[in-house]
Amino acid sequence: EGTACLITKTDTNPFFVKMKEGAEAKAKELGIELKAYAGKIDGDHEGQVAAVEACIADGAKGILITASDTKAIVDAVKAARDAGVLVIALDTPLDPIDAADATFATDNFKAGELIGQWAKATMGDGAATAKIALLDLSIAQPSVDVLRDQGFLQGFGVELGDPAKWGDETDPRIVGHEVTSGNEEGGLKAMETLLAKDPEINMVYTINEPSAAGAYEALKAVGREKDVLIVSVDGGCPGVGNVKDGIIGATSQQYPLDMASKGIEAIAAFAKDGTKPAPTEGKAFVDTGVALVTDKPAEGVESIDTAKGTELCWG
Amino acid sequence: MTQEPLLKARGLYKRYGKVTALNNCDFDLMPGEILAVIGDNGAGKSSLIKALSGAVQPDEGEITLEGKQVHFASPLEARGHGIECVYQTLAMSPALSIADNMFMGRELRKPGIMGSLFRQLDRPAMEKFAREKLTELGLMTIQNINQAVETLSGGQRQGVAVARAAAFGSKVVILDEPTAALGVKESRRVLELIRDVRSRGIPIILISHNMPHVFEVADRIHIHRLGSRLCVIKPGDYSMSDAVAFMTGAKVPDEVAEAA
Amino acid sequence: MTQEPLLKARGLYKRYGKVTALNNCDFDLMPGEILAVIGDNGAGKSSLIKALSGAVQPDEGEITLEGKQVHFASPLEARGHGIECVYQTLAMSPALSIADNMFMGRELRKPGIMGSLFRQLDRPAMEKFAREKLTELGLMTIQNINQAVETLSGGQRQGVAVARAAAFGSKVVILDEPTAALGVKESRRVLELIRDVRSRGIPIILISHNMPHVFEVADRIHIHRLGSRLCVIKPGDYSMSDAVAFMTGAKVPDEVAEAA
Amino acid sequence: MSSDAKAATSYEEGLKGASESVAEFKEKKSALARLQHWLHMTPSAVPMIVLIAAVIIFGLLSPNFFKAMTISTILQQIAIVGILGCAQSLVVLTAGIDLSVGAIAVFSSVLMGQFTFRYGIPAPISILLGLALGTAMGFANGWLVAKVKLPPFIVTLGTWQIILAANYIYSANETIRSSEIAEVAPALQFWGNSIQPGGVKVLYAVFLLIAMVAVLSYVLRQTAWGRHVYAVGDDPDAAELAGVQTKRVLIQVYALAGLFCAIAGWVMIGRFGSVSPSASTGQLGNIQSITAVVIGGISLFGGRGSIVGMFFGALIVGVFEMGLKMVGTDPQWTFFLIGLLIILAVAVDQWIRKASA
Amino acid sequence: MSSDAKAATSYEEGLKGASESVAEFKEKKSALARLQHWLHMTPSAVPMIVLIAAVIIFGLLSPNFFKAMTISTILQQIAIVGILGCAQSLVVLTAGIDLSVGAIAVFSSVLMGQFTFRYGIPAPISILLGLALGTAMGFANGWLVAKVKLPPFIVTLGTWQIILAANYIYSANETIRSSEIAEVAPALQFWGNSIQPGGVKVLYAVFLLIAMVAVLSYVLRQTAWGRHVYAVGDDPDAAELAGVQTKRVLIQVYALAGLFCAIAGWVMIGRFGSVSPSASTGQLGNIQSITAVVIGGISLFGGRGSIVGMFFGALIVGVFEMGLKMVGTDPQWTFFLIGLLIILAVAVDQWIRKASA
Ligand SMILES: Nc1ncnc2c1ncn2[C@@H]1O[C@H](COP(=O)(O)OP(=O)(O)OP(=O)(O)O)[C@@H](O)[C@H]1O
Ligand SMILES: Nc1ncnc2c1ncn2[C@@H]1O[C@H](COP(=O)(O)OP(=O)(O)OP(=O)(O)O)[C@@H](O)[C@H]1O
Ligand SMILES: O[C@@H]1[C@H](O)[C@H](O)CO[C@H]1O
Ligand SMILES: [Mg+2]
Ligand SMILES: [Mg+2]
Repeated sequence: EGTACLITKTDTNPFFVKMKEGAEAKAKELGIELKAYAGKIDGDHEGQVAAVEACIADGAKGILITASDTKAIVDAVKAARDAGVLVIALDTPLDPIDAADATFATDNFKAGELIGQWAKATMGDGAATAKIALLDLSIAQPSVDVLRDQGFLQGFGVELGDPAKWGDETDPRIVGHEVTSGNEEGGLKAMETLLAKDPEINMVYTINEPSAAGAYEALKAVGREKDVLIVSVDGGCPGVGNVKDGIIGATSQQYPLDMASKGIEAIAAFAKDGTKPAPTEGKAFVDTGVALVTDKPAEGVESIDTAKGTELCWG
Repeated sequence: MTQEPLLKARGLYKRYGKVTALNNCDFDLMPGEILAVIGDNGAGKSSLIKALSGAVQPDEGEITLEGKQVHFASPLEARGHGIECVYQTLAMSPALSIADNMFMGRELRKPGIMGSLFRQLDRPAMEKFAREKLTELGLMTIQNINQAVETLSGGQRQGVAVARAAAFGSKVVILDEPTAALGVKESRRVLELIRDVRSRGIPIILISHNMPHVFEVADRIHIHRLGSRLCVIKPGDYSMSDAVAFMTGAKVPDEVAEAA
Repeated sequence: MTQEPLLKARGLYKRYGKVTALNNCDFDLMPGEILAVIGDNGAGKSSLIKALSGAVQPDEGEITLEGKQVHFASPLEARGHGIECVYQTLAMSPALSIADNMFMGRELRKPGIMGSLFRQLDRPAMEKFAREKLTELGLMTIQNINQAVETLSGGQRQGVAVARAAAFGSKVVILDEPTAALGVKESRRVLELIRDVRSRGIPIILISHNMPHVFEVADRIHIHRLGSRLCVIKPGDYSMSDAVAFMTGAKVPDEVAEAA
Repeated sequence: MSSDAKAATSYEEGLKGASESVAEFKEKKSALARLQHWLHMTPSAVPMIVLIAAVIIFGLLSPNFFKAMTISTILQQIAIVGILGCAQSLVVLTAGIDLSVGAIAVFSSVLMGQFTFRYGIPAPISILLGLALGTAMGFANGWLVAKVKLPPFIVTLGTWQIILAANYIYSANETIRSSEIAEVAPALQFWGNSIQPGGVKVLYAVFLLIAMVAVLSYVLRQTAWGRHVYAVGDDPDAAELAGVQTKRVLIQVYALAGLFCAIAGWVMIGRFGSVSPSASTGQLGNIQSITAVVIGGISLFGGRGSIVGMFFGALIVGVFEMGLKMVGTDPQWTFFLIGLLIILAVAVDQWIRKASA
Repeated sequence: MSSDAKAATSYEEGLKGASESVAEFKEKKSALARLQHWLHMTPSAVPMIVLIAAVIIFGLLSPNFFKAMTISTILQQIAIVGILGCAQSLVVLTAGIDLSVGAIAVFSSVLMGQFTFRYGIPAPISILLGLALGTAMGFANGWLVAKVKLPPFIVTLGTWQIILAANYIYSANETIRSSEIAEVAPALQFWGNSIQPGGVKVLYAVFLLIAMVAVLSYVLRQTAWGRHVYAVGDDPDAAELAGVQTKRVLIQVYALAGLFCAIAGWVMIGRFGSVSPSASTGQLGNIQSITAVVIGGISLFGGRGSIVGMFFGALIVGVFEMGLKMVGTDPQWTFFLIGLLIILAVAVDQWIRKASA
């Protein structure tokens, strides 16, 4: 009994849409009313603050939130908790992480690191002379954007500058960074631009699978799709399909449905008797896990194949 | 008067918030006549002809054209009935050229396939026509026929508007102070033009503050005061001085005085 | 003429692309006189006074005020030198009220702290003043003094502009066709006003197409033709008919004929 | 030959005895007519009617809507848009548009925060510096519009990008945490304080907004400068010819808008606690404030409308958003319905105006 | 008493023999004067000069810039903005603004895709349906603007939200993958085909854009309808009084804009391969197209400017973006510099215009 709120970064990225569907299904099962909110654009923490306020005004029992700005949202979360609402961070940990009652999230740095390691191993000797394009999310550099980018570079063996931001590395293998808004259109344009800058690019990191699909179109247009390695993050069903078709080399899969359903369960439990979920052993949050999906496993990097990936994919 | 008015109005009212522009106003235009409308500034002359030509909708009252009651929702509808009007504000598109404005809404197209299929404008023809009409009005100072109307002098601009109405009016031509900005020569030409149009059998409503001109060309004079028709006089029956006295309230015409 | 002109221009040129508006034009205004400027439509009269009042910058030529060369980058600068102008386009803010327009740029403030510290406008005073000025001009049809200027009749609007210039001009008052839209009564009042202003010792430049009015009030008449000054005449020396003939090119004045 | 001129105007003798009283007509005095007339004279009241109708409808639809807390939440949610709306109103009244309002607000808040935390400048001085720099950014806009005569859309599109990028670069995308600010520089969070009459929290920011609207409304209606702002927007050539210093007014307007944006930036710190360079106001503040302005009945062509209308415009949007969130569920449907309601609100507004014309 | 009237105008005798020739003055004929005059008459050439200068400067700064491939990439990158710019130009010429262009484009592309893949409708018919529905969306805008008389900004702000939300709801945020489309419905990807003269790829989409600009330019200058569009934007009351069916023209303009947007949606499929409801064009298409329109010299107040100017405007932005990215490194700095260059471009444009006035 009672209502729960789900507040996502946006309601346009399929990732969040599926997360919402997972939460809805679980809420129905447990007899909870779910109200969903979203920011207008990625990074819209102000919209999220307004949503938290609406949830408090509406007397919600618990809030699930994928924070757009991990620090800026903290006050609003505190106000909710002070009002007796259980707040669980999904997908993205808050900063500090204990600002929320609990966190169910992917380790985004690790997600990046996995594809970086895989790419390095797959390129072998070529990795030393690789020409890398990085297709990031936005110039506001939200935390997922930075964590994945920096994780990838670290995994690939590039020395990081300030790990809190991308773009300050000096490794000559990096051709450039472009932003994509995380969709096909942005991925395509960014790739075209970087190709104009250096037509020899042979390694492409992408923030997520839609931008990877866009990058692939740009490569195909100049006939280079066969000799460029693309890696990505997310593990959505179309993304895994693209891995299977050889469009993406490898992707790090996340489990948003898990996050959502676990979150709803926690709220149900809290509503019943006030218990709060405990974090994963040795971590400050409940790690919902990340797995590398590829059909070309590389030595020393644990992975699952696309058959398994398709089984686990979200939407 | 056994003849029926061509255009007739009865009991028109128009109010703008606190302001009354038309106050139980009547109006009659006979076929083939030049009817002048005179009155003080702000008496409601422009409001009257705007109501007659569909540019504003009166709050009350009725209008009949050739005996049939009409209701014009827009100037275009009035024009569809052959009523052509030069408004005091001239109604021109400032950034467009003289020819564009003159032919607005009735452009000429190129002969042959360019015109019928590709709907191309016949600019040379339109420009030639425009130049001719302006020359008829004595506007010889327009050096560039492609000039944007907003760059014309006040009088040139008014000339273009008058030329347009005179060239295209078919049933009634309404001119709201057509010579206000015109020079001596150009004004004289407009008077000639008005007579010309009448000689084609088309009646004309002429609003003007120029008494000598009004008394020279008008067949009848509608005197407007405080939002309604005070009286209608014939130029032969009264002097200009009388007319001025009536419209400014210095004297009351006999009919009205009797009626009161 | 031993007296020095108050306002003088020599060799003014103004071209707009293909069009020539001023073509080596000279000009002289004597202290305390009423100088009429007449000419065909498009002759360049408005361009001339715009150049004199800083509203346009001439391409060539020089202007002197009280013997000192001046260069007005904007009408505001000219006004700073006491030159007040009613432009043919009237220069009013359509959505603002009559009083707002009349006092634009020289608003009255409330007495006491409300005015000095809080800078509050003295609306009642401004409205009273505006009503008085309009009554002086015989504009009795303005029912609502808070009416937006865009809703005024053509003549009412012009009246407001004229009232403004007459009330505030201090050194030179320029009127570009001030009576074009005015009725008989209102025009007469403007002529009286012009004489009034002159009697305060302020010279006036009056552009008009109304020959009887020009010949009635002007001390000298500047005849403009094809972008420059053709000649200057005194109303006593020539008939109106002569003046019309000069400005339309029907006759050439003796001085010019001799010079040629 | 003044005599033939005299003869030519001899008919003017008829003027003797002309009426000298101001025209008057009897007025209709019915209640409806008086309501009509009042609306005609007070167009900013029209959005208010729409607003009241919306509040009543949402109150009927959602039981929680009529709680004092909901109303106070709505007010605090529109505080920032409302202040940006004040800035935007000024600019739009001059027939301009300011796309950079949100960016100036966010960058100013970042500057205030970084000055304090990076360089250790005392908070009050950082705030003053932030306000000054926001004003300077607005001044730059105004200078480009007035002196270089560039279209406001282009100028502020450019400065929007420039300021946002500068904001990210300067801040290194770093958010300053609320707890740190509360400890070191509470002045930054001043507008986040509240009074709690009867347990309902009302932020200082809300009072600030109301005060700003009141003062601006006075300035625009009751001072010469305010009239000049309208004149510049109505017809800049006419205003210039009539002796208004249009350039100076334009520059002042944009600079003042910059100052208001910087104030909004300061308020943002109070409202959100933290200082975040990626605040979405930077991206969306312009469209949100323009929406408030237009719904409030200010013409984008300049010279017409009132700041009070803008305030109701912002409130209408705030009420719709909150109301739909409380009634509905799915965010996309909420967006959909907000779109619909905005059109409807303005259609109703238009209809009332027509009826009262 | 026509005789005293005659007497009053007796001075008109002076008119006998008045000159009957059109005024003429001798012209200056220097080369500079002729260039000035040409620019005065052809204002759309001014952005072209700015464009050429930009190309030369970037060519000097970056060795790769002058390669045919870079140029063809720029052209293909502006194809969609350019087509949306055609739609936007029409609307802006009528003194309107269309914030929904990008949303209509994206939704139309989604409709075309889903019709084919969800219901199995043959691709050509899906395309026609998509075009028809895009036109209908534009028509709805036009109807609200012309008939209900709502401000275009509000109408299209509302429909922007409505259409985008409908787009997400209808598509369930699902992307249709490029490989599937290539297999099942290649017609959807038609505009992504290319010719390769001398190895340089030029998309069909680029030719489409150029053709659309050429045709629209003809229509606007050489047909009555085109003149009416200008007249409506210039002064709607005057146009109405002069006999233009302003409402009909407005509705036609918005509907046509909707059609163009739907065409842009079709082109998007060809260009991006896939059909994605979250394409950034949905959010940014409006501001991008308005930018092209304004840089190209079309006045946001309506009635002034040309479609060819818009084309150069789009090219200028495309060249700046590509050039800066090739020269510079950091996206944040690129963003910063684009803002600066846009202002600079328009300032130079303004300066040339002034010199040629
Ligand atoms: N839209 C409007 N709103 C308010 N008042 C108006 C409006 N239009 C006209 N009026 C008023 O109606 C009255 C009549 O105006 P109208 O234009 O008909 O006068 P007119 O006789 O043509 O005067 P003029 O000779 O000066 O042109 C005036 O007092 C005017 O101020
Ligand atoms: N901005 C401009 N661009 C092009 N031509 C112009 C411009 N302004 C004025 N002209 C032209 O300059 C000439 C002189 O115009 P001006 O307005 O000075 O005439 P005017 O003597 O005042 O005429 P009127 O008696 O009709 O008011 C006209 O041919 C006019 O078309
Ligand atoms: O984790 C999610 C998804 O990966 C999405 O693609 C981008 O936003 C992130 O927060
Ligand atoms: Mg009138
Ligand atoms: Mg003139």
